[in-house]
Amino acid sequence: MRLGVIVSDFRNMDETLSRLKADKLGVIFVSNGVYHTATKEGGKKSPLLEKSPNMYVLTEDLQSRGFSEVQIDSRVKPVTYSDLVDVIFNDYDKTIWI
Amino acid sequence: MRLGVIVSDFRNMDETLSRLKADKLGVIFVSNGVYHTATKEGGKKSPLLEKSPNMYVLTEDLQSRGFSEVQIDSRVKPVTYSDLVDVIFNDYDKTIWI
Amino acid sequence: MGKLTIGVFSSLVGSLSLDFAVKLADAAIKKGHKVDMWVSGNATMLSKKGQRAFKDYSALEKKLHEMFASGSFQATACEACAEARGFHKEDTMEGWKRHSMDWYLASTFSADRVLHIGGD
Amino acid sequence: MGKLTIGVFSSLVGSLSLDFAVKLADAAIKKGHKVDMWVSGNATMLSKKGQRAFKDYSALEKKLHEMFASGSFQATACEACAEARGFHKEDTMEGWKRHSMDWYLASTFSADRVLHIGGD
Amino acid sequence: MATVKLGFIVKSLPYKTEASRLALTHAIASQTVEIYLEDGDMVEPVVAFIGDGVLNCLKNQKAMNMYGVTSLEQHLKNSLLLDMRVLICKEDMEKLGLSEDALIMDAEDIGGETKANIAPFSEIMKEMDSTNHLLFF
Amino acid sequence: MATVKLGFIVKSLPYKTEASRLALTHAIASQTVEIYLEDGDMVEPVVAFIGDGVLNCLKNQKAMNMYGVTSLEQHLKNSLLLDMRVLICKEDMEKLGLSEDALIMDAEDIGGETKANIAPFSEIMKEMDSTNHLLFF
Repeated sequence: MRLGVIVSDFRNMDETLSRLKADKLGVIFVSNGVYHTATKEGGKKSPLLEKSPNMYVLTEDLQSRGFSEVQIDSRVKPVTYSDLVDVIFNDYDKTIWI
Repeated sequence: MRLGVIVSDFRNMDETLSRLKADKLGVIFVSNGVYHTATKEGGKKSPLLEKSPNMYVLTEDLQSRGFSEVQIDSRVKPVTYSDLVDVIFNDYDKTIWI
Repeated sequence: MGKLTIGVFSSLVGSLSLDFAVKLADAAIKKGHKVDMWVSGNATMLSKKGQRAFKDYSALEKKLHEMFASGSFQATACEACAEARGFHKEDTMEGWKRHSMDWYLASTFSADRVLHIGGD
Repeated sequence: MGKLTIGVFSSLVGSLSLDFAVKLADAAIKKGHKVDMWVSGNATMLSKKGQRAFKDYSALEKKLHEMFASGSFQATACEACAEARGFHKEDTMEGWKRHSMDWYLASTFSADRVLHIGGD
Repeated sequence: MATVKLGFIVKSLPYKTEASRLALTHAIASQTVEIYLEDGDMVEPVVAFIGDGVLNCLKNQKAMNMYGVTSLEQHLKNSLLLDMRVLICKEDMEKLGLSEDALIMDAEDIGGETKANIAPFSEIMKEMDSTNHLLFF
Repeated sequence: MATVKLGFIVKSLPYKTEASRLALTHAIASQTVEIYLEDGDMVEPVVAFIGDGVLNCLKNQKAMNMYGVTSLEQHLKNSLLLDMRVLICKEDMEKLGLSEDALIMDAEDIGGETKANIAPFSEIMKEMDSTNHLLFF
């Protein structure tokens, strides 16, 4: 299974995400999930950034919250809504929202 | 200040509650906050039960979720909605919902 | 006897936070207190008339009518919050008033206790 | 080109989760996909007609009309969830259908992708 | 003639939001979905409770007596009565100190024959793998 | 002649829910509350951002461009324009790695003269103590 996981919040996401196993796992940060890509807590980056080599962040949600693409972790790929449609249809078999 | 804190959920309550300082601090567990009084996690009782000597749990919410008064931590006093009105008016100057 | 102002903000129909607010208000009235209730944000749904009773939802309308009849209860919905959701004056349940947000602040001025129920 | 079914559940007017669903659906339609949208629980508020535009809320009605006009978009609200909130047939925004919950499951049957937006 | 399998994965606590209730009512709606489909086609739900979601399965929920709303207990029994496949995560039960005795494992009192299954997360993950679509609540 | 002081304490993140927006719009409504009160009586709001709530105060929020909704940045500037007392928790800023430069500290661009205050939690707690009523968002 190729599984895309949309992470929609800042807190309490790790427990669910960490347990999911897939042949290909993608993590898509949207809504308040975008804070994982652009903030550090106690000087450390979010542990969620270690969960997958395939990470995306929705630029509209990033910019709404005061961040620009230069501030995000370099492993995370900025995507628009239009890109996200392709990610959902082409790169993963199933996509879940947590 | 005598401060009553209504704890309305199971997760992410500790950070706010732990910082609050008051001459008299009360903790009132309602809604999904009642799980703090009646479940253990990894064999341990909720750390919130250590925050105050004045703790209450709303019996209606406890029973809705499948618990009875005999299952709760002995330091926590079961209260009805009617009791809670008295707690708010008589025992605390301010009451907050977190 | 005192006055309790309860503000319910983003709490939802289908959660039990609105039920909490209504039951607490009712218990306070029965003890002789006066209660003002303010609903704002998504909680303005509570003031919508014509809610059909289903077993998956608590039916709060009948209880609210009893509380209005007590003479010790006022309830007001945020007008802009309601309009934004398509609830107009004619959609408002009997007994409810609609005002701008300053009504809530004015109610706290003379309240002995305020319980603000925020959250989702 | 494929079919995407989006279910939006407890998301709220005033949050941006409904906006997410509508913007994603719009982007999919513009790429030539078909989109079915199902709103249930508190998300049925999206189907309420007469929502007034305020700057504190995104106005989604105009965008929805464009999407309906594309011929590639269907949107259906959970009938019982709407009735429980006092939204009746005559309160429904133009273009929306109302059905029981089996409509959502039927839509997933022929969908290439399903995105279920749960949460609060 | 095809069957589409949907995974309803419940990780939310009951009552504070409608999420877990809507998971079960929608899963139950699979019973009437044929009216929209061709003969022989069907939608098959499987329900799994994980994380804090296992607390939806506690016995003796008095939500009807206290608040006049159907309990999650009743919804879960209705699901079992319809022979739905229901999984409850073993590790999460253990983490929260819940024994099988404390949980709704069957709907015998209303005439149901199907039992809920306590399963390790790895088995739930396999079940998720086998679905056509996944819905997290 | 009396003043009732209300503490609006914001611990929620912006946008996912309306909580922080409603905190500021209600605090701003203190400007018109006199129509309900006797001459000389007033309601005085103080706003404090704590925990994740400090992220409401980030500059350059493009919510209007992206979603057509007023940003929390704009609401916060409007609050400062009205000379409202605004506190931002120092420890939480530091924890999240936010510098003063990254935050909305004034509303000079729209003619405001009042600045936001970065304050340790102990000072915010004292402020809470001094209020008549506390509202957590």
